Amino acid sequence: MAVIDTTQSVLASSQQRPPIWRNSGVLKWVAQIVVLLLVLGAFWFLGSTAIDGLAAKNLTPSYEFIDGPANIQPSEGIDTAPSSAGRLLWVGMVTTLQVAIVGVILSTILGVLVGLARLSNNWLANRAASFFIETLRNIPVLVQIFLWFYVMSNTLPDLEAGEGRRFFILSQKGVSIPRIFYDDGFYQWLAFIALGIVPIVLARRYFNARQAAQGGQNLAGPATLAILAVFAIVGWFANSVMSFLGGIFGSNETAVDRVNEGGIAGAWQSIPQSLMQLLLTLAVFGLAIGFIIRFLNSRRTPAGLAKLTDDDYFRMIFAVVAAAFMTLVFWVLWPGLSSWIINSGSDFWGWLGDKFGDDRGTRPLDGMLPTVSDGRFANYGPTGATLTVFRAALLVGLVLYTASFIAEIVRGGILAVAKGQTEAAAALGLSRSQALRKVILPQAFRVIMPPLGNQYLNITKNTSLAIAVGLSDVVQVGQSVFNKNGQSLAVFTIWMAFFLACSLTISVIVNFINGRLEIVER
Amino acid sequence: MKNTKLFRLLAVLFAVTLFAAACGSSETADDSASGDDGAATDDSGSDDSGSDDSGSDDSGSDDSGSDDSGSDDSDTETVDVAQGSILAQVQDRGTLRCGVSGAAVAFSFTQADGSVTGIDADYCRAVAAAVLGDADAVEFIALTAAERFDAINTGNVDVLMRNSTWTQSRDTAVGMDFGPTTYFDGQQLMARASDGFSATSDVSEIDSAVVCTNAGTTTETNISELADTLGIGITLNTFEDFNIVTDGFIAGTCDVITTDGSALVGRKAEQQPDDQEWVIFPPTPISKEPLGPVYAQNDSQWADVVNWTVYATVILADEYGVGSADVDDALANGAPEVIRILGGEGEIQTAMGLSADAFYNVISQVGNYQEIFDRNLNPVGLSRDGSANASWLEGGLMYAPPAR
Amino acid sequence: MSQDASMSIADAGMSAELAARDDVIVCDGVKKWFGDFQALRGVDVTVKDREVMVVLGPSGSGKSTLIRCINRLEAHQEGRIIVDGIELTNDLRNIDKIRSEVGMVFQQFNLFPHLTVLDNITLAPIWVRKKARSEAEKRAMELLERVGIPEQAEKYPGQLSGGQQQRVAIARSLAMEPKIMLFDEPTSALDPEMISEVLDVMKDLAREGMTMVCVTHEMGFAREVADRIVFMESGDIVEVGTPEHFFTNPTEDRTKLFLSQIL
Amino acid sequence: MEQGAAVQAAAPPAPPTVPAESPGDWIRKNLFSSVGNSIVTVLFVLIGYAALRWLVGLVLDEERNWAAVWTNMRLLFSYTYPADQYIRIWVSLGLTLLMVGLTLGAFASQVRLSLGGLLTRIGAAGLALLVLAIVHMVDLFGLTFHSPERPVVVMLVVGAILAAIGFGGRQAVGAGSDDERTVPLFAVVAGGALAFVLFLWLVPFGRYEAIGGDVIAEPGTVNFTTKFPWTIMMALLVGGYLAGLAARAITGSTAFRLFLGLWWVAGPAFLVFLVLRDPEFDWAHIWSTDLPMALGFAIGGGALLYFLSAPGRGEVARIAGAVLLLYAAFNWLAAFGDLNLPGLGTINWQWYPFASPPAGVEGTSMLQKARISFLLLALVALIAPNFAGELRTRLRFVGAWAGFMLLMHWLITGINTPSTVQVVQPPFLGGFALTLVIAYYVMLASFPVGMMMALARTSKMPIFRVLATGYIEFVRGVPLITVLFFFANIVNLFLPNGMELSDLGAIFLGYTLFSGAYMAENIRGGLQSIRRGQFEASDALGLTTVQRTAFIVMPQALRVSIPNLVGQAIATFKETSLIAIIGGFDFLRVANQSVPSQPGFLGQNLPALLFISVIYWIISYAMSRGSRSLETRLGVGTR
Repeated sequence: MAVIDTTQSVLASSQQRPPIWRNSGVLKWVAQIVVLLLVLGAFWFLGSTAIDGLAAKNLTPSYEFIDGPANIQPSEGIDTAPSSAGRLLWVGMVTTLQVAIVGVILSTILGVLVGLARLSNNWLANRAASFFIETLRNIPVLVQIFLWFYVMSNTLPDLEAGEGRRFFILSQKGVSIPRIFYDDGFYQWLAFIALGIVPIVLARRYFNARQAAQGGQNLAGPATLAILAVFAIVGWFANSVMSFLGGIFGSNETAVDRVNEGGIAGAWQSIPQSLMQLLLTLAVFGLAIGFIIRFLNSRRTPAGLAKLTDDDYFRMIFAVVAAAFMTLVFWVLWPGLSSWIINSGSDFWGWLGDKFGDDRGTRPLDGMLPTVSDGRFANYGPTGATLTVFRAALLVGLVLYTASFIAEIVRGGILAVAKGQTEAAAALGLSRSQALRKVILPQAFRVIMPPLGNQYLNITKNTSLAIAVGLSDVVQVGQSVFNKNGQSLAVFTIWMAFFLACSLTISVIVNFINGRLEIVER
Repeated sequence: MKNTKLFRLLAVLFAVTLFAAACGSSETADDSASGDDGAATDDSGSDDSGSDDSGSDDSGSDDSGSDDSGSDDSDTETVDVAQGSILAQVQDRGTLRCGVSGAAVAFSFTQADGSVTGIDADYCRAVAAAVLGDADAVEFIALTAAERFDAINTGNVDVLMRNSTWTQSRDTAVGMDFGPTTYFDGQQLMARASDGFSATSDVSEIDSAVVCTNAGTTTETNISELADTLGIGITLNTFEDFNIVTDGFIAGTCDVITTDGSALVGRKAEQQPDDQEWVIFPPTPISKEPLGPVYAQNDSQWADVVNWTVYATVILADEYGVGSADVDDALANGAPEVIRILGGEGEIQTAMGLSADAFYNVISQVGNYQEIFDRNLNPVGLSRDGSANASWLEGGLMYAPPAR
Repeated sequence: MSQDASMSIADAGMSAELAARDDVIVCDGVKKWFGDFQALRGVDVTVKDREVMVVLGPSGSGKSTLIRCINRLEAHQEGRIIVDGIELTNDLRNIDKIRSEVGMVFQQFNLFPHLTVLDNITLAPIWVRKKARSEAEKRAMELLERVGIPEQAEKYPGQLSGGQQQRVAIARSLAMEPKIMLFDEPTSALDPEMISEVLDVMKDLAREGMTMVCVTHEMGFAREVADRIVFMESGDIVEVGTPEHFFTNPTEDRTKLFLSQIL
Repeated sequence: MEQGAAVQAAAPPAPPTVPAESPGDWIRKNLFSSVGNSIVTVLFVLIGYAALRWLVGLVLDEERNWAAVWTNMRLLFSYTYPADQYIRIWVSLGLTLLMVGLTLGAFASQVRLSLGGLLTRIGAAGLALLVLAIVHMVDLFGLTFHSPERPVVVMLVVGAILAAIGFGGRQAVGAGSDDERTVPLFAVVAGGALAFVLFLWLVPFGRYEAIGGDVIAEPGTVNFTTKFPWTIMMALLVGGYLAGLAARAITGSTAFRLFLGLWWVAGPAFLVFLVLRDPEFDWAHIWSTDLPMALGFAIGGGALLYFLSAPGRGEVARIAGAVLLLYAAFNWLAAFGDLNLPGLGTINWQWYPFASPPAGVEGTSMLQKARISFLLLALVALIAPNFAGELRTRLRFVGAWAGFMLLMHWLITGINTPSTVQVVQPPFLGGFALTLVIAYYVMLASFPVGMMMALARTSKMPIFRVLATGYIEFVRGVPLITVLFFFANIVNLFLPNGMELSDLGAIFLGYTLFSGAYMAENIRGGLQSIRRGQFEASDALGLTTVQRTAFIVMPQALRVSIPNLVGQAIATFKETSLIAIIGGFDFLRVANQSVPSQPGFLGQNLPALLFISVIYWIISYAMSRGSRSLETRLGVGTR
């Protein structure tokens, strides 16, 4: 019985908590909270120092310069005479995105080709690809961009005045190719094509069911294409029937007019700011509560709610704190956000309504051949799509550099597919191309995708090197802006927001594709 | 028992550590107070009181690499500009920190042997010769267009000789003072004769041209304002580096380039390809670009030193023709004003806080204005004759107040 | 009342001699969740001094989780575990004490691949027990002799066979001079011809009077060495008894089903 | 056949030898095996011809003034480092080469290179030169033939000699026996060094000098200025290699490797701050302050640590560490001077004797290195119980602390002491030297940042995880150039009054924080590859978290992440070129701005850019090859 007594006494005595300095549960949180406070304190301290220092220099951070004059004119872009600094930054952002998107496409194509050549049986192709990869990836991309600029401007032929109406003109001022642009009827056309979704869904359902029942070829794919084609062709001529949407969307007028004109834009405009704030608050708290409910559900067992760990509680508290912080932002820190959402939402619908206006409805798309101006200076006319030498140097530098990495990724991905897979495919009687399409590439793609996403991120970030060749991307125009007005901190936050948004978008896309490719396994 | 003894020993040692830290600091403070070391400015941190760590020039930050990330803050330093005149700081330090461009032809550029030459570099040397008696006691701090004025405000450089234009806003709002102009420049444009340009062409003829210039300067604003006024459309490309501008012009990527006339003349003299005929226009520059020294505001003692260094070279060049070769002779039997300037009497210079022979050193080690001009600007094809940089005696603008 | 009831289940199948010994491990209503999965549903069990207890059960029944909770590799969420008179709580001192008193052998050996066999064994004595290196190495060599592979001391784990690796793992645990040894399916990852060399070491240990809790599928070992056998299913203890009782005359249907499948 | 030297360890069995085949067979098999293959071959011949012709034309164009590069070698590599102090650069380079030799000798002594492969490579290089020269002379599309200019003739001759040596030697050695005929790495290193020295002694270079814009060439003078130093350098390299072999045999590898490791971490700091900068030490100050303080921290702190690292003092150490940490934090707070709390008034630190005095007031203030030392002491005291043990263990721990303190104090003193080397244009290093120094220190400093962040991100503690994830993802989402802009232009606004980061300091800090995030991701990959069993076994043995991390987890994780870390190092090296954009005189900026601004070489950007590309390429390529062979040796890729 004595034994039982000791156990009992331990059971009784252990009810008291261990002292704080050796309670792992407490210490863990003390350490975390201390570090959190230090980090927040450091941010607060540095931030207040910066704001004080800037105020002393009459440079209190503000975003008012966005509506101020641009002061500078971008060398190229969607608008070379922007009306405000905000517009100027927007032009820079569009240029960045253009370069990034074109760079991603071109470097993927080139990289895949080089990667395949690297795997080729042909000695020469193999060596050439290897040379390409090893040379380009070991030289800094900035040096390459400079090199390409000097090389291009030193070797390309002069542009002759009066040359016109060719499909392709290459000169030291860049390259010009035919331009295809959307015309007035474009949006109606898109809306018309969107109508086709209904028959497409029906057709797909029908053909899928038929194949499930009777077997044989699944015609869902061809049928989708055919229906799309029909709607596109009919819509090309009949797109103006969609212009009634203009009245629904509203008009692109001033705020007061919009409310009077009605439509979605008007309705949007008449939302009071406090209502928008309330809606946003409800939305974030809804999200937080939804998260907590879903989380708790995932912890619910037939035997009742599972015991939650510290980490579990942290997640829930974090959700509520985040929602509370956002509420603070909506109501106190940045009340203008709500009116900005109202205005830009209204702007968007108004803009859309304008695109569907009654007087529109001509050809959706149009094209023009490049021309060269006849004046004193030989310059490309506005008709063609022109790639200036500056942009070309950046693009070529980025594409070649990135392609050399992509080639290695592609090669590695294909080599990573085990040899057994090829053999198994052959043993099943698949042809070489079938094996490649149905067995090797899907698996290789799975290996390739994550590092490829990283390269896309890199190319987007490296567009910022445009500053080296004077191309007006968001970093270059941003730098000009803060050189003029001293609002470096504000411009910096705009850069950060823009690039983080780009990065986030790319990772979302890559993760989505990755999720689709994921092999189901335990 | 043995253990407790050990603890006591430890306690004593620990106390010693604390004292060492404390004592060290007070001695440091004494050092700087005694003034042989001028702890006021950043580079003088020979006393390693961490709060005035290394200067900006000696990559003082790299210590973080040697220990760990925790000590990143050791890169910090104090800049205490408020203490005394820059003149005293420069004399304490023994070197002049002079902001230059480092890549401006004829103004300041780095030679293959590591030396810096150009008219701006020579004026840095002149100030050093006046203040320190040694024209070579200069540290040239190369600055980009964007960072140059901050360097003045933070005291990173004592004087800025970086072909900087004297403008109202810079003089007032940005918080600097400008010295006498050492070179009267003006923005001009350069185009090709094959495009139908001549030296007398008008700016309005560049309609629809691709115009290239360098970023972060007044030239960028000038040309776009002018284009607006004239109602012509141009495409404006701006670059950090003027080499790209010139290269684009040679290749034809740029139809017209624009910057200060002096730079255009220099580039034209050196880089014009055989088959292109470059012309600089319009005859009257589109802007006034008086270039000269820049220094921090509200330090009149330092301002006097820099200004009179410039005036001394101007007076002796244009009015008396005394150069580095005949300076000794002039000191012995020159005009009274020359002797005064060269320190024959002495009070004028010592009243400024300089040694009596300050300007003698300038002339003998660097030369007079004519010599500086000939040495740096003649080789790139620029001449004083008939320009604003000629002496007032010959109808130019180079004029110095009397020295008496 | 409930306390009494639980004690009766926990102490079932004990001989009078065994019941008279000290409690070394007491589990009282231990519950454990992994997310929404409940691995232990209130386990009550007591292990006595110098007792060898074998835990049986189908996979996923919570056997491993139970002994990992005893070593606090997993923190239990409800109920209490008392090891050698010390309760397992957040108290760092208690956790340290228990870990250095309880040795554990894993199914996958978990030797440190970047250290030699000798370093594997001496690491914890030096850094946890604060022993001198020379002393620790001497002890390590003795242990290697005992498990029969002194000649492998300078090799890396990757150069040894599975059975040798598991014996090193046992030596590594013994180097801490534990009062209790936990075995988590020590032979499951081994080739059949290597199982006996590990079991022999374990039997020696049992004979020397080590308190042991073994999760294993080796029925022969269980029958020969165990003082008591615990049968678990779905996070509950279904049946506790002596080997004779368990193998010859199990009371619960689920135990019978399990035995019929495995034997 | 890979380019460059094929490093082949002697240990793994070589593939069976392939019987020799005739060139015709080879061509048929590798170039024209099928119709498609033939088309590809023809296509690549045409593309290759056009590309090579264009490339050679670019280099040999008469508009390229290559004197811009040769004349500015000094500027490119060391910027304005004074010529009369050049012995310091030679000493640094010599020491570095010596250590390279030692390291090669100690770590790669087993490596043998295939003789046949080596000769084939030499021959191929010669052949490539010949092909380039011919491609330049023959215009296939216009069907014309250029008579060769002087450089082309040189190319032809050198190419022919190399091809003769390579292929002739290959024939002499005999085909198909590559795996038996190997040469030790030593022979290759020594041979290369010898060839280089012979080249310097036999080929007369001209010394170029730009004076007042005119380029003056004096034939035959470069030899006299550089052939002696370079001969010594090469002798040091080879001698170091031999010494490395010997030392490895005598001392046993562990101690020697520790020495080498310490050198590669701390040595460059010695070279840069003590040899190249040559601080003008104020000895009175050092005797009165610096040395006592360093000793005080080393001995006093060491004694404290000795006390705390006794077994069973875990809780004492935790409390002592916390108190010290508070004190260190307080010191930092007091260092910033008066603290303005909006709405709460001002906190005045003046009652504290070591607070920074307000601007313009004389007073005492704690030395920065004392503040750093207190902080470090606090952190080390917190982890001291993890390294407790018997006497020798404790002494080793205390010894490491004392050594580290002395080293740190000495370095900080050295760094903060002004240089005796007067440079015309600060910073005292520029060009390639600056690129190397920045890259090296960023790699070194971002390592602990990355390690901490990786540990925090994989930690079970949610706040650490959130903070680390936020930091890593934020940094990885933005371009380096914007981070550098921030640190070069804006960061000083964030620092309290009286503190300022120097330009290079700011660049270094920003780049380190940037690189640290990528480093963290690489290390995290290694951490995640460690199986759970390793953690459980460590826990079951009673190791603490710190011990587990230091002894079990990190060694394995780092080994796995070596290839990625080297990749990161290469990226760091290449991306230092971005410093040129924000105004640092690194390799790129000197080549792209300083050189083409000299009157004699106005606009000669291309030669300088091509030249630095080659240098960048050599370094990056060598690093990636080295990493690949390391990978093979560690067996990372072959699991």
